[in-house]
Amino acid sequence: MVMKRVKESIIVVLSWLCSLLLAGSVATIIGYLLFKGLATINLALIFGDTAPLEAIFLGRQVFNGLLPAMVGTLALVLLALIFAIPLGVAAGIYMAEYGKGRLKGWFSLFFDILASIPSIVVGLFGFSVAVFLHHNLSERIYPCLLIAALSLAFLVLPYIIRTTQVALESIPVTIRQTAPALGATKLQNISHVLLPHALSAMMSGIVLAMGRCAEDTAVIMLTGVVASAGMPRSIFAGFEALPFYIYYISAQYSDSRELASGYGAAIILLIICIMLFGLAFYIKARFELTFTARSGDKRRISQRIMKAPDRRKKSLKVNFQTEQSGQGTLL
Amino acid sequence: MKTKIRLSDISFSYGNKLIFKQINAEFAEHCITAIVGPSGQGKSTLLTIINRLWEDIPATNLHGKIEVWLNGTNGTPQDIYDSAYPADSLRRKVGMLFQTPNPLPMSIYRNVAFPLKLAGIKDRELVDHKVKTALRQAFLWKEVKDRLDDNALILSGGQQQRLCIARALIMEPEVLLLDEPTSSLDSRACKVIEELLLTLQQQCTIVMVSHYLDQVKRVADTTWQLEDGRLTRI
Amino acid sequence: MKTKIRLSDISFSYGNKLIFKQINAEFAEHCITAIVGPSGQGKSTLLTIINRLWEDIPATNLHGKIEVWLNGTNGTPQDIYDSAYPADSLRRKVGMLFQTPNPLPMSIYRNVAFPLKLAGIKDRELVDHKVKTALRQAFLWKEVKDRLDDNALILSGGQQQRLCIARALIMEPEVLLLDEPTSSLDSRACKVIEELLLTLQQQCTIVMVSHYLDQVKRVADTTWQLEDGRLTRI
Amino acid sequence: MTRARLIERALLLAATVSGLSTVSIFVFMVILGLPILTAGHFSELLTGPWSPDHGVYGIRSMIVGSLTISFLSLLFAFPLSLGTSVLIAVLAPRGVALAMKRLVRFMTAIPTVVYGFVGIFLLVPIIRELFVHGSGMSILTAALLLAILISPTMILIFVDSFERVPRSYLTAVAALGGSRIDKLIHVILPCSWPGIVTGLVLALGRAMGDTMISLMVAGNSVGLPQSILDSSRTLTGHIGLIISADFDSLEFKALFACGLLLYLMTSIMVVIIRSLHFRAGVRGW
Amino acid sequence: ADSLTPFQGETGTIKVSGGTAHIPVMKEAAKRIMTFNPEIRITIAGGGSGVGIKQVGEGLVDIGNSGRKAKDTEIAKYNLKMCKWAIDGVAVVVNPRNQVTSLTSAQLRDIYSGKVRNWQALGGADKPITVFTRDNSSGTRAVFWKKALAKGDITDRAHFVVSNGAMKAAVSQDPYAIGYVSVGYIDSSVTPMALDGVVPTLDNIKAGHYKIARGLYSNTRGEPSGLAKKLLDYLLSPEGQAIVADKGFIPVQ
Ligand SMILES: Nc1ncnc2c1ncn2[C@@H]1O[C@H](COP(=O)(O)OP(=O)(O)OP(=O)(O)O)[C@@H](O)[C@H]1O
Ligand SMILES: Nc1ncnc2c1ncn2[C@@H]1O[C@H](COP(=O)(O)OP(=O)(O)OP(=O)(O)O)[C@@H](O)[C@H]1O
Ligand SMILES: [Mg+2]
Ligand SMILES: [Mg+2]
Repeated sequence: MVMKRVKESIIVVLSWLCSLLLAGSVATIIGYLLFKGLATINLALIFGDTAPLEAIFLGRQVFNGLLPAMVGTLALVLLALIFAIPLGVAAGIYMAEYGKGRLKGWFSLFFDILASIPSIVVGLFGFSVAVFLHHNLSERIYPCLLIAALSLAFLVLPYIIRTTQVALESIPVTIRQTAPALGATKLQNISHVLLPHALSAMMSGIVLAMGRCAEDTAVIMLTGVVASAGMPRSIFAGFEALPFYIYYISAQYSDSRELASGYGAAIILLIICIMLFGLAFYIKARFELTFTARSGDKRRISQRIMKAPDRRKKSLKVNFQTEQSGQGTLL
Repeated sequence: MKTKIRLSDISFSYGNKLIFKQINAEFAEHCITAIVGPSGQGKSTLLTIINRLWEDIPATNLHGKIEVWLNGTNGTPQDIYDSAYPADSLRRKVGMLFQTPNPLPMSIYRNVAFPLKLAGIKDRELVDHKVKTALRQAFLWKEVKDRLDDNALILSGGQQQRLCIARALIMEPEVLLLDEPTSSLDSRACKVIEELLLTLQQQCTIVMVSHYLDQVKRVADTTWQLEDGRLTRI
Repeated sequence: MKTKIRLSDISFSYGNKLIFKQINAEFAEHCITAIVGPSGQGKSTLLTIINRLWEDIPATNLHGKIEVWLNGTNGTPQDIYDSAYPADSLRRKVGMLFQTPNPLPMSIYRNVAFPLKLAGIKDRELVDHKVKTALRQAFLWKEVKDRLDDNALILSGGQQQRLCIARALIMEPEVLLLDEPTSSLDSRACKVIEELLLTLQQQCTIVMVSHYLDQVKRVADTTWQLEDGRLTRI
Repeated sequence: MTRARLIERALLLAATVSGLSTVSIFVFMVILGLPILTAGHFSELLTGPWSPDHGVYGIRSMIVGSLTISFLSLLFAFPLSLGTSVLIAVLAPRGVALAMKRLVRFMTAIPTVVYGFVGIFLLVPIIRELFVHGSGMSILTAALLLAILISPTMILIFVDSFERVPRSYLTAVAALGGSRIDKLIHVILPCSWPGIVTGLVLALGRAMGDTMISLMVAGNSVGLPQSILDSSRTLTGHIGLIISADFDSLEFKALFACGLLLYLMTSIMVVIIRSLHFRAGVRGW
Repeated sequence: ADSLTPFQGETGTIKVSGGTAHIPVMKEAAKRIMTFNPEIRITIAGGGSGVGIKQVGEGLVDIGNSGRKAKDTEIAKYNLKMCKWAIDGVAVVVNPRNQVTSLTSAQLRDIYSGKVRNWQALGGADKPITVFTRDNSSGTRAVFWKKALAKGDITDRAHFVVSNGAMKAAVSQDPYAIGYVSVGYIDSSVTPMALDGVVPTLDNIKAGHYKIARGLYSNTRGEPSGLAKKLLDYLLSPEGQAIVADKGFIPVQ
């Protein structure tokens, strides 16, 4: 027994150590970044030598500032989502509501594979397609904002499909059957009840996809990001982006001022990504609240369990569990 | 008494689990028919067979024939599993109420008006009028008339159940299927709904599943017992 | 009759919901004590108080004192909430059986031997012998002796429940807490277990929660009623 | 055709397009890599050294680099993640567990390039000073950073699968006099092995698929690494570097072989996870 | 701003990619042009000389920079026109903390071929040498390989970096590193090595004493036209050449 106690204490200590180590390393990374970069965060970091108001309202060019990279990232994210959302949501609806049998199995396998392909391979694909089209279709096609956005869209497509699918599939049967029982067609059920119900869960998937787009470097590195381009103006041109800027600076800063701007850019990108992820979790948390409220809040459900005659207890409890685990798989 | 619904040789299975074996039954018009039986015997399933709601569940199997004598068809019954007969029109004539109230997450008004929206009825005044009538019939009008725009989810359990009844009534269904309509309610709310059922009897044919034998005694005209996949009249 | 367990002034709450208010009771040694009462009154909770199993649930609160007269302590009772007294030794002396059988996802043999493993008993032969004895006591040996290595989860409900009894018995507990031990069983399995309880009485003190008054009548020596947070002997 | 059918068709089309993109990436890699795959260089490609000056385009070192870096990072990250998930799911008081969980979620939001950036300026000099050997840009450096990158993936999956272990099992152990650790060892870990394997495989995929960290801190040399303090190049990093080569050259075509290899490796991982879940599903977990 | 007047009233985009040595000059020129006339867009990407030649040849960019002369095959295939606007030396650099500041060509070759692996053999600290090099598409590498290493082998233990800037950053970070960069990039963070006694200063290069030198070229497909031509003209104008000198290269005019 003593041996056992000792063993147990060792496990406890080790697990605390692991956590501390992990937390410590993250704290070190963030702390280092803030320590080095916080001082550089100011308007000049973003707007360079140009006056902020002129840059924003008069479209004056910004040199030595992060604005073009930030706007480039923004444009990239928006454009990528414009492609990915309709396609992904439609495919997700298909998977949840129409797909069956073997076809659904194949699709599901393909989406899983797509989700797992390294981003640089997606980038390589985008690049090769651009070059291929340049040779065979039009001289005007070359790696550019459009190609980068399309490649990113492929990268985040499986996320959107999956969250849509899971969001729809985890709607409880009671809600799923409400509208059909009132004479709704399948399509009416989807558009009037299921989609509105799943919307917030889908939103959190979309926000996560946004984070992915904002963060990814490998794809855009091959598909049209450039070191210097100014504010993005055309989707058929090269563009700047924050993550690439950070990479570029880390590789070839020429003086300490440039390096410092790299730290600044890293902090800004970090803040953007954290805000996006925070948003996703906020949406998800709200979704969980309304979700449980919709299917009868927890108290009511437990009362139901208590009131119900013996045999039923089990099944009700099980239902409740599966409802919850449905949410668990979301993120 | 005229027959409203006839089940002939119905067999049904979930996957390879047989729930009914060749059951036959007739439910009379403007009557309240109660279905009783132990848990898990398929009472809820039986109801979903009458409005075809089981069709969305994968790996289900049905054999047999169900006829419903719908109004305005000169006494010829409608085979509801006729492939030319769409499920949604059937379900507008055969309303259903679930064991747990299931209002949609929208306002009280929009909940009740929802079936009209599905049917494509847009005339504002007509809708207003129908909503009001349905809520009156469900004995809910007084309690909610000042807060029609509130979210339906904040209503109490009994109110929600009556809301769902109003929602089912607004399409003027000929048949109403009720799955343990009072199981989640306290005894007072329960009374209100029982009374409501007795008045509804005038307009529609009611088939209801119930656990509570005293309730069945109070309201039902005929009672069927479901056990071991067989349905017998008692 | 000697007292085995004494509850003095026990109050208990989940969060700010008070379940018991100052209850007092004594359960006699080698007797079967039944606890009855409506659902949701705290019968299961009462059992978990005796073996401290509630301690894992967040936001719970207990006041009062529970004493158990353990063997080999010369008649001085043990305060089970004494901070020096570890919960796991208590739980080895106070076995518990849940309403739904809860075998662990391992083989039948390993399930029964599990408490020995926890206690650090490794002697293969001893373990074999104890497992066999426990299964015999639980009237399960015959049914499972040829498939001790099968997963316990494939046993039927009644067998699982008896397996759990065997598992509880293997530590030779002085007290056995049973939470509606027959509620998920059919009447035949139920009989077997009731008989088992009557034989177990010789070895341990049994406290059991039951819904079925006829069962209580058949097996219990004393009955307590739990209602509105109060425990009264009937 | 009715509107309903039309819409169903459109949805099917969307799913098909998405599914086909998976296939088309594969097909593209094969077609474009074909010259080097068929030029009789196939075995040479997988086992030869990388030396474009001599017309040899083997990606052996990159394969070794990818494998060592990703497995080493897994080796660091697995105990770390397991320990942390145990703390979150079993040992820690609620407050701490919640805080740790938040931290882990927060970690998933840190962009890879930020890890790389900090790695260059913080970790590389430390490694260089600590181990006198080499430049500090090494397999070890990349693996350490990657370990931090992939830990949250693993932890979230581990914790999730720990929390899915039915409560009744835990109560059973407690009622039999088991401690928290007994629950962990005898029930939680054995029950969540599919989750643990899933977490491991996903994390391995993440490590293998990551480009920026190895590109930035692994040194990218093309030699076969002799020790973990040697610099090395991964398949992903190789693509990132050589992408600037002349795209009619064999040198460039070899990239598609890398892409194909990465594609196949991650697909195999997906298949493993799926079959695991399938089996686990049958067993009722 | 006389040199900028040709850009008056123009609109359009010029896409530039290729040699990384060119980037500082290009960026400065772009900044001035775009400030003068915001309707003009100039995007600048790196990649290396090989990329520059290839991309301009394929028509992916308007101007492809290279730090070496295009090969005859390339010129023939794409009808390239080269415009040389600066002269640049490639200097061997080490970390300022390194005591070794002078090498012979033979020693350099031994270091790069991996024969000499420790600074001690060269009179430095007892530390292993970290060799940095560039990938094959680099013009700097091409010149260095041809003129400094006499096309000798480069050890496969060498670390790879993607640009001149990255080379400088890497060497300035690592006290035991050796690498090579375009002289335009040299500042106090790295120490240029004297090679066979000759220090890679601009004067030595101009005078021809320091041999590892090359032109910086901007290539176009066919005769330059439109905005691209104006950009090249600007680089050759007095203002452009001043930028060249300012960034540490040798003007051609
Ligand atoms: N979707 C389903 N898939 C498979 N089996 C099902 C499904 N729904 C119900 N069953 C099974 O069919 C049987 C009948 O279920 P049903 O819900 O109709 O019973 P019930 O008589 O209404 O019971 P209760 O009184 O508990 O509501 C049960 O054994 C149940 O396990
Ligand atoms: N973990 C918990 N947290 C909060 N409240 C709880 C918890 N467990 C039980 N309760 C509440 O405590 C009360 C007593 O529960 P308990 O399970 O002890 O009742 P019971 O008498 O055993 O009922 P039953 O006969 O239905 O099993 C119930 O109202 C229940 O809602
Ligand atoms: Mg039912
Ligand atoms: Mg209980």
